[in-house]
Amino acid sequence: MSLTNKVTAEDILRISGVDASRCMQCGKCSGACPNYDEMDYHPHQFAAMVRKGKITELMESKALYQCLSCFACSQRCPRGVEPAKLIEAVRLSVIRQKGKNYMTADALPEKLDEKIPQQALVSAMRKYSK
Amino acid sequence: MMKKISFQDLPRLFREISETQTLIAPIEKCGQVNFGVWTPDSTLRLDALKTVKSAKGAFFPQVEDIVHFRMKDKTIDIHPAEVLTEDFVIFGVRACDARSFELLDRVFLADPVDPFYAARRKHGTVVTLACNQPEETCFCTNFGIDAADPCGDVTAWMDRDTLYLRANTEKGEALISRLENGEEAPVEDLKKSIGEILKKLPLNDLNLTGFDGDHLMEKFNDPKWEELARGCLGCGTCTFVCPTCQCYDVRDFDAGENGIQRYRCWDSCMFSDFTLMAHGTNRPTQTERFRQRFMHKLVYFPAKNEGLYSCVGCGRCLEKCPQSIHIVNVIKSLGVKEDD
Amino acid sequence: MQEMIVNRLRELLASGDYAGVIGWSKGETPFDRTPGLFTEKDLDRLCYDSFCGSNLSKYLIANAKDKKVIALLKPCDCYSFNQMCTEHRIQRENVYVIGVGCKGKIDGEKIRNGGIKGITGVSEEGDLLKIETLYGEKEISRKDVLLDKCLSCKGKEHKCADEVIGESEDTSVGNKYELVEKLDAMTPEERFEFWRGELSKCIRCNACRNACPACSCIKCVFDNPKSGVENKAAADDFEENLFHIIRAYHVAGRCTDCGECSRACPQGIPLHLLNRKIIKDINELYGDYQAGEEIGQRHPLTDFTFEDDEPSVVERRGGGK
Amino acid sequence: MQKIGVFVCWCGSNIAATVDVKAVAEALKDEAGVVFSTDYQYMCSENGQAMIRQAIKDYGLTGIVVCSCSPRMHEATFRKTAVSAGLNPYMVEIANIREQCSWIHKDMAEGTEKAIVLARAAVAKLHRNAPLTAGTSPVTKRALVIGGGIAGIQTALDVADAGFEVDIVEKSPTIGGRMAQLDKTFPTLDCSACILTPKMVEAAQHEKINIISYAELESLSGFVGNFTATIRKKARYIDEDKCSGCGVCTEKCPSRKGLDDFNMRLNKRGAVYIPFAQAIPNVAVIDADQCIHFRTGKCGLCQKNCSAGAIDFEQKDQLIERQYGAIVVATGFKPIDASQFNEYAYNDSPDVVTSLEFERIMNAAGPTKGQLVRPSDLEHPHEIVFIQCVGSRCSEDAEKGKPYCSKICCMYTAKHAMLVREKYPDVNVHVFYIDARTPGKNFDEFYRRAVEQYGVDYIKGMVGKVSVEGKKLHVQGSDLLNGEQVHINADMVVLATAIEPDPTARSLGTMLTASMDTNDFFTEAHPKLRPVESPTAGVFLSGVAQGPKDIPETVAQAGAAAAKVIGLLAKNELTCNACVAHANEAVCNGCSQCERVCPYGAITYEDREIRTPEFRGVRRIATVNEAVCQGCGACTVTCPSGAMDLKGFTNRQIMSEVDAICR
Amino acid sequence: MSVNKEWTPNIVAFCCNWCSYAGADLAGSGRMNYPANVKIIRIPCSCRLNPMFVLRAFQRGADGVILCGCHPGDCHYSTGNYYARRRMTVLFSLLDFMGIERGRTRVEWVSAAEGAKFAATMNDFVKTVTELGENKKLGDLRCKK
Repeated sequence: MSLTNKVTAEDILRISGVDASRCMQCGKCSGACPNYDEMDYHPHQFAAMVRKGKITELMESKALYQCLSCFACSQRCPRGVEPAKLIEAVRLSVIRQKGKNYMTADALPEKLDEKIPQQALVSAMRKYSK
Repeated sequence: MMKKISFQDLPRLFREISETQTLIAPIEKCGQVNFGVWTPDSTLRLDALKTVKSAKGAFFPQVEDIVHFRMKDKTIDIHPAEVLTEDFVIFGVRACDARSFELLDRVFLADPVDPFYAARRKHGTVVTLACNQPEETCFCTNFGIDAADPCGDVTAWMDRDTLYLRANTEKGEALISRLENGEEAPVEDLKKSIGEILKKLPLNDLNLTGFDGDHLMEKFNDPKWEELARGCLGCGTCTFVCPTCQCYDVRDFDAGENGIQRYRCWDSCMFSDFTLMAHGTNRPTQTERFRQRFMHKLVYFPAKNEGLYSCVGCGRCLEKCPQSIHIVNVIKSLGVKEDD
Repeated sequence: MQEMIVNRLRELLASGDYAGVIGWSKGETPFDRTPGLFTEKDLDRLCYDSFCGSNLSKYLIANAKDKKVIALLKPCDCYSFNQMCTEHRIQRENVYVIGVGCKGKIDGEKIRNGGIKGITGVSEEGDLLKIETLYGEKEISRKDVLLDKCLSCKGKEHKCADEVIGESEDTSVGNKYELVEKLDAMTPEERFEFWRGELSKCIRCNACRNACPACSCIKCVFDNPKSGVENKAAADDFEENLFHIIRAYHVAGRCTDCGECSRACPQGIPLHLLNRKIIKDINELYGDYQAGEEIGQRHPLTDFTFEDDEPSVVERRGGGK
Repeated sequence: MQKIGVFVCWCGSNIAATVDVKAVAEALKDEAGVVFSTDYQYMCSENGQAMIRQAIKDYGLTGIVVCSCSPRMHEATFRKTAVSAGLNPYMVEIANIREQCSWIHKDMAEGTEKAIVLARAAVAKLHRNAPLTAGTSPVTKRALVIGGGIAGIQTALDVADAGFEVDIVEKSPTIGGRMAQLDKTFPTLDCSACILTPKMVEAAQHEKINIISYAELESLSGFVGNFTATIRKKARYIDEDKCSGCGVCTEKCPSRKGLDDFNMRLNKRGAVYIPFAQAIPNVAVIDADQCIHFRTGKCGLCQKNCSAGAIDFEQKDQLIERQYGAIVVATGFKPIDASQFNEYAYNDSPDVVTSLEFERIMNAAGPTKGQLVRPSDLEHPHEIVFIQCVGSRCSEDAEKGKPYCSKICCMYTAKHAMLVREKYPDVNVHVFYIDARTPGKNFDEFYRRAVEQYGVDYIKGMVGKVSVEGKKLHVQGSDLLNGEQVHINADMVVLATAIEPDPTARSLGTMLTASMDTNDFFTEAHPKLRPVESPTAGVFLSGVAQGPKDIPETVAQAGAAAAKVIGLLAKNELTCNACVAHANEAVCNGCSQCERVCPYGAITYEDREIRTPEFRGVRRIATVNEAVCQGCGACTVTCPSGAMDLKGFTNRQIMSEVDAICR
Repeated sequence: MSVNKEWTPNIVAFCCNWCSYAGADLAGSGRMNYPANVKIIRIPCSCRLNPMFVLRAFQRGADGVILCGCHPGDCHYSTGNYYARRRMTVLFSLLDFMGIERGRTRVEWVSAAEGAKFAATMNDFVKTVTELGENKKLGDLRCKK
């Protein structure tokens, strides 16, 4: 995937309102994550990588679309970092890149899983397809 | 010889006078009329009957430098302030204020003569103005003052659009000799009409019997002082608007590099620090201070000055006292009652 | 109302519990109302009418020290009374406060300044004042000659009365900060000129200070030779400014806005505007505060919050150019 | 008129390079009152000081101005010099012509001109100086220690050993505090009770120590050296003098509903109880809320069975008023409420316990007699998960938890893990941690032993969720080092809950006017240099009341606080600050404004007989307690009449400086 | 000594003993430059500054007056600077109301560690007051040279 615009840590801070530097890498977020095993990058890594400016890697990650936005990580975080918002900010950065369509109705059946709430799919469609 | 000038031409006359000497006249500033130096931009208010402060400031200013000291290394330079050497005119003085100058003369020109006051009296020309519309607070008649025909170097009358002037002294003559001659008749009419009003003034018949040196202790010990003084705030309004109050204090101001300036300023016997001495004050209560003021005006002064009261009945204290306590209350309370 | 007051006073004084009543008596001119302490025998001299504008609360400092007295206080005077009680200048238990009804008091000076001269008598007929003068009869609307302080009336409630006699009316008109705001909107030069003009009239008679219930110091710094700033007359413009700035500052937070300073000033200087500016600042910066609202208040300058504005707020706020 | 000497210091070239010191000395000769003026290379040197002393004698100087470095540097030096020459120390003024002149200006003319102005200002001020004598106040030679834990006990013992009376006020029925609840202590693993109880006994038997248990400070007034405390001794319904601590009453009591606070409410106890076997005083106490007699008026079994006749149902709270010279705050801590962290299922399962509860479970004197069993079914656990940092290290704005590190959890968790593994090698122990913080003597070695020797499974990462699944607790956490999520079916979960100051600390702080931080820990007077003193004079800090610390640190700090207390009580009187506020009674209005702004409560009012020329009689006058006044001057500005002035910085002194500077 | 040079303002800086005076000392030890026309008066706490002193300084020829104290929350006496803050706000506003230039008065919190801030503050204040020019409105003619 080629990115038309370079996204920086500041952009993520601006979009999410979350200061990743407050993270102390305790891992409670990842400990709480219900979809941990599906993700290539885990919530605590989002915080660490945003801080290091490795946004491109995150934007290209699978984890972006594995995150259920259940907010367990945000709820548990003792330092108010709210990884879910970080992930969402990275996702939005991807969406804000021009000319990409990430989810089509055709791809939907293979994603169907009885554990995934319908609502998540619906909102994902709304966000990631054009 | 009567002279006259139309109101229209008055500014011209004022300009002429002010070219050679300082001209002091009733001037309105921020809603109040006081005697001040006239300039062509001033708002002249000859119609104002009573200035807030009396005219005495022209001869006895509220603040006046008397001497300067300056430390130089470890020696002291002394420079007495200079007395006035230039002529000035004070215009529009009313009969009461004009009389007050005579009273002040008795204090400042008596031995030892006050050089600052004497110089001002010498160089000042007083132009008085008859009172066309005396007010309810006026009681000058009680002191033998004729508001229809005041004294001074020049006496002036305002009639509709013309000012009539009569020189009473050489100084006065010098000031108005160049003016056009005027008629006597309108002035006589004015005097008559003013006289009529003066007769109707509510405070005309104050009974001053007993206010003299002979009854000094009787007045001094009168128990009514306490109640009379109860409302007195101890401010100096009455004394500072009064044309006859003449007390002053001497103070130093340390202006640092510029040395020490010794000046005198009006003092008020109403103030708690009046005649304060090292041991404290000899009139610790407001009642005593209050009594001092009126005893001075109505008893001590006449006792030493052939019965001349140190009050000219201008009525400023009646108008200005924040609590309406004044000399008329005192005269009526302590004096002989009509029916006694 | 006067009759009701006098009758009630007769009753109270008959008990023998009180040394007298602080009230007003009539004087020589139609406007003269002189404060005094009245006992049972001279109650007939006591007067209460539309000319009793002066604030008598300050007399209680001297007159209720070691004896009990009755005081006649108008609604606005009550604030001063409470403030002085807060400052322990008056012992509350020594004063029986009769709140007297007030529908605005008349300013004699305003009648005179309106060009009515030689006044020998005044009578009230509803909202109309009939004025007898040496030069004939005149009429003037009562509303036009109310004391300035009545135009910023604080309301008809007596904040400290033990009992109330008579009806009161709120006579406030418009925004009491109007003049302050007008000055605020001027350039500093204009403001400076305004105050120079006004303060240059000052004759340092101390009427403002001595009439002020907040200026109740036993010895004022300006009278105290040991203070280093004692000063009897303004020998320089600066001293006129100094006296009035410091006076306003010393009563800051304690001034109830009773208006006695301006009422007492023989030169008509609007001194209350200085105090009112401070009141406005305090209300805006530290929350609404009315000095003398109740006894025992802690005034804003003896208080703080951690979040107070920095003094530089002065540079940012308000009008001005 | 003063006779003033001016001494201009070169400070080598520090001043002389940019200030013409000779010109300064010369210019000052012309100042009014200056009778001697000179310059010297180093005024602070012995020679320089000798020169000053000589000049004071030769010229009969009444005051000196030293133009030198900052008064913060050498004011004290020159004051001593003046004193040795017979001058009052407050007749010395320093003109700071180094830090505030020579060092900031490069131009010699400019620097010299400014130095002259600064010197003149000092001379002008000195003209107004008056000799000041610092007041003194007597010291009551008794200390009050609030809190009877190890911190309070240690402070009390040290102070008492120095020969001063000490009262310990303890709010619970026994002293001992948190340490008494512990099983073993790290890193030595010695028995907590074995080292604590001898100290408790020592305190109880010390002739200088008076233990007031089951009591709280009710009110406090006064100031350093002269506090008056009112202590409320709560009714325990037992006559302490008669009770022998035999324990018969506790056995006979039919009520069994009370929860045992000492055992972290893990078990029930009777309405009359002795907290633990070694309690001091070893006296029973009746819990009136549980007692059948108090609820129904019946029962009274304890009374019937007490051979000493110590039961007194009529007993009332007792107020004790006593004077103290010093107060030590040793109020300690409590673990935070774990129920707010329900992601760890604390509310859902009795098998999720806090560390202090676990401590009781492991303790031989605890509810399980030291047997490691699950609280739910009293079965032996096989998998135990410890979770670190529960409620510690949360962000300031977090809804729950504390922003600080509780400091002791890493070590006691290692201790617990080790103890479990030693006693029960069959039990698997997992520790979820963020960082293992082990600074301290033998601490890291201790932690490493847990890992290496005892095979404790340390997992770097946090637990995200604990859920109850049947009899098991499903623990889900992350293993950050291995990049995986860990799932453990545990039998027990132990939460290393954060510690927080005892809830009574806040109100105590207000009572003592001792400042506290946002977490309710008492603030020290200086974080580095005065760590055991509160900013409020005479109030000292001991133990966790000041901040999280372990036992050795607590004991060390307790000793340090004791040393400070001894230093204070050893004095017969205290020298007060000489630059204190003073109200001129001749002009004081008694208006109370100054009282309102005084941060120390140093101003009171009294009706005083006044005799001035204007006034004779009694007036309300402000009075400054010179022992309490610290000389800030807040009162002086709030005083409209100028009655309140600050000695050493009077209105006129400061105005003289202003005049001299502006002229 | 004062040769003919262009006008420079006379500045009085009141510094609290514990923070700002030490901050000024630190500026000195750090050899940080600020104009010589700034003269410091040591007061125990910013709350010791009486408005009278401010006016006195203007009377006697100061062109600017600045108060420096501990940062709010850091007061050696715990609350002094909070009172000072209110007092000076009210005073400055009143002076402004009387038409005195706002820039002539200032309050700045300078800690003992902020030597650089002290110097910078003084430089800035001198600049502001220099732009305002001589203090004509609040001076006393008798004290003018």
